[in-house]
Amino acid sequence: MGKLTIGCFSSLVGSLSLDFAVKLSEAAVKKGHTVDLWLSGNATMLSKKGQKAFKDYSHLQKPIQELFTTGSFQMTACEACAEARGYHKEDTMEGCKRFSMDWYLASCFSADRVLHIGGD
Amino acid sequence: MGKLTIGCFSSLVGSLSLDFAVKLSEAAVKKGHTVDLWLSGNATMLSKKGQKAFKDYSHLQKPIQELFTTGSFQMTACEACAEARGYHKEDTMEGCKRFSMDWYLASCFSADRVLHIGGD
Amino acid sequence: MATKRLGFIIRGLPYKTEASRLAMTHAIASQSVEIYLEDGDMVEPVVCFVGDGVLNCLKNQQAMKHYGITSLEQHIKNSLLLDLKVLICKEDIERLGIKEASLIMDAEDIGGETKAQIVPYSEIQKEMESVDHLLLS
Amino acid sequence: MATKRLGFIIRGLPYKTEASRLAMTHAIASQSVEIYLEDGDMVEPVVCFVGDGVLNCLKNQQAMKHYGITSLEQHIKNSLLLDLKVLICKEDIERLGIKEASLIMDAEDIGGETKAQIVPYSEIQKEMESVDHLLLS
Amino acid sequence: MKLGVLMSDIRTGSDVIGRLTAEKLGIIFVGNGIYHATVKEDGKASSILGKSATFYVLSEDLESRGFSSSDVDSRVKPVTYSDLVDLIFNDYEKIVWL
Amino acid sequence: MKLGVLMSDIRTGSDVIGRLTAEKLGIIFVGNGIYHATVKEDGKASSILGKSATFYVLSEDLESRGFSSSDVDSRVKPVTYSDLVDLIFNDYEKIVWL
Repeated sequence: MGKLTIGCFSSLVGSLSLDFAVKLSEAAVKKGHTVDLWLSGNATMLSKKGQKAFKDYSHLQKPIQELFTTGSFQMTACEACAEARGYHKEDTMEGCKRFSMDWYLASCFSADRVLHIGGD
Repeated sequence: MGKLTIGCFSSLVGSLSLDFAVKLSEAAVKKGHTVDLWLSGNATMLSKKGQKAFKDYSHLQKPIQELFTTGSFQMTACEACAEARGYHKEDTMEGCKRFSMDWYLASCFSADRVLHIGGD
Repeated sequence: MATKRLGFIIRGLPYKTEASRLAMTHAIASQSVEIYLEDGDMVEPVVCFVGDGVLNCLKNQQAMKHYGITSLEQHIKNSLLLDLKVLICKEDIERLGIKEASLIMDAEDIGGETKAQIVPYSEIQKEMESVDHLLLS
Repeated sequence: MATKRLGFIIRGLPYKTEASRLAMTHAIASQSVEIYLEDGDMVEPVVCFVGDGVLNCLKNQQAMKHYGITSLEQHIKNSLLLDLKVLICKEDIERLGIKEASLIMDAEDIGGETKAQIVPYSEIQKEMESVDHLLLS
Repeated sequence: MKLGVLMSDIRTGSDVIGRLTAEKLGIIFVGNGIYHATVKEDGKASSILGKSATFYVLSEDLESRGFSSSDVDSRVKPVTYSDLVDLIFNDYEKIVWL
Repeated sequence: MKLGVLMSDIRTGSDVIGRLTAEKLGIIFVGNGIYHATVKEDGKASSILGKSATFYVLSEDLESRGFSSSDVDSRVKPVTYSDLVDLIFNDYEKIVWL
């Protein structure tokens, strides 16, 4: 079993890249792998708590909460990227960590595979 | 003097489309026009209060607050788009309104010019 | 008493950005715009799909099943149900090798009577000239 | 004790998405990564500009003056100051008609000693093969 | 119609511009559109500049990306945000963003 | 190297793919990349399919956009998210997103 680090920089809703990252994480965890999901840039939107479910918008809070319960998944948001968007510590979804960008590099250090989704 | 309605759907930070919309609004108001700025989709990020200024990220809160004081500028965020992203009424920047999408169409109705920035 | 016509011109693909989705939801929102307008004033949207945007009009989009989000198919049907004018560019569906049978042409299954129309680009250009404002995305 | 090499391959333009900016800030963050690693372990980034990405490397970017944000120019200089390896694809600057004099080749003005290198694509391909992980954006 | 097109990208949108016709057409390069006015790929200027239109480029976006007026194709006129407001209200009736 | 490329767009990225070489190359169409596997523009299949590589397409993204396996070019194999995890861990060492 291996470790997959996914870095996602894409905005929530619409681009579906974050949906892709979450679904890939689910599939990997299901097969016994561990996953680190790093949210940077506009992807920090996913770390905001209190997202309301509508049928016209992706709603990823639920699958992420389920992933947290497996113990094989961690999600961390870039602290500066979050603050720049007005997401403070108290705005953060339960279970989601916040660190500076070096956290992502450290996660890559020990990863077997890295998937960097860099665009918007 | 005319009325310009700008609809912006692009995400905050990075794409610079919101920066463009704000700078165009400033220039239009300076010349005596009035401007309605409609924020939909990821552009509702701009309506979040408490955005922290860093040199690596656009910081539009200040110019917008100044635009509000002119009385010739209003900014409204799409309520559903905001809620889907976890931005509730109490998260909204002072002076920014929230309505459903029909508000934008009504603003277009009475506008002399419409600029719809539709992408991300 | 005035009617302002808004041309929603959709050139983007259905699921990479929200652009086409939001164009559709805004066009549909014309149904409730009266609350902001004087009596008798109206907003009339027309929706045109051009370029890669015609790929929004394919049938059998299973976005709800896989990603839990309303498909563009559903939005196009909803707008036909509300009798919005929906135009699809003929040259673009031919260029992309799409057959009419693969396109959402009506909303009969939900009780709609209005049909989408496949028209040459020149017709869409005429629409663009006749509307009051252009909203391209 | 191990060193993992990360290849940041930048193919996007400087200011439409944050992609190239974030690639640079993450590469620079390698300077503080030790706090998360065992003694002697290291992360060594290499930054390669390819395709339209070479346009990140133009001098005189006045993004701070006009938009109040750090330019990519400043980030490239900062990474040279930290002695990161920075490669710029020769074929792409030739294709886009960019002269070496227009490119950020050093960070001497802020005390940097390392220089950027203009190299054929084949060199960048070799870098891509030798790094442990590829981070393309 | 009198149509102003704000062109914000270099790699997409040319297909749309190619087909657009208008009695009076203005193309204003903004954001990453400014490369159409400044970069000669394989020695050739952007094909958009061959269109029958009046061309402008937003100075602020030009300079943010490391170019100056002297790098701009002679068919394109640099304008400021202030000029752009006048173009929108005085010269064109409809405006689109590409 | 053994390189897996996740291709997520139809209008950009072909320049990067065109130059990539690898002992073992896999191209997996995801998101809007699935049009490479399904649409014949002007009667021609995507030029990417002419590359010496193994091709996959993500079924979920195919079906979300209104296509099914029967619409897919014969050179491309539909895979699920679960298959994709195995490809990433077993078949390729480096993965990039385009």
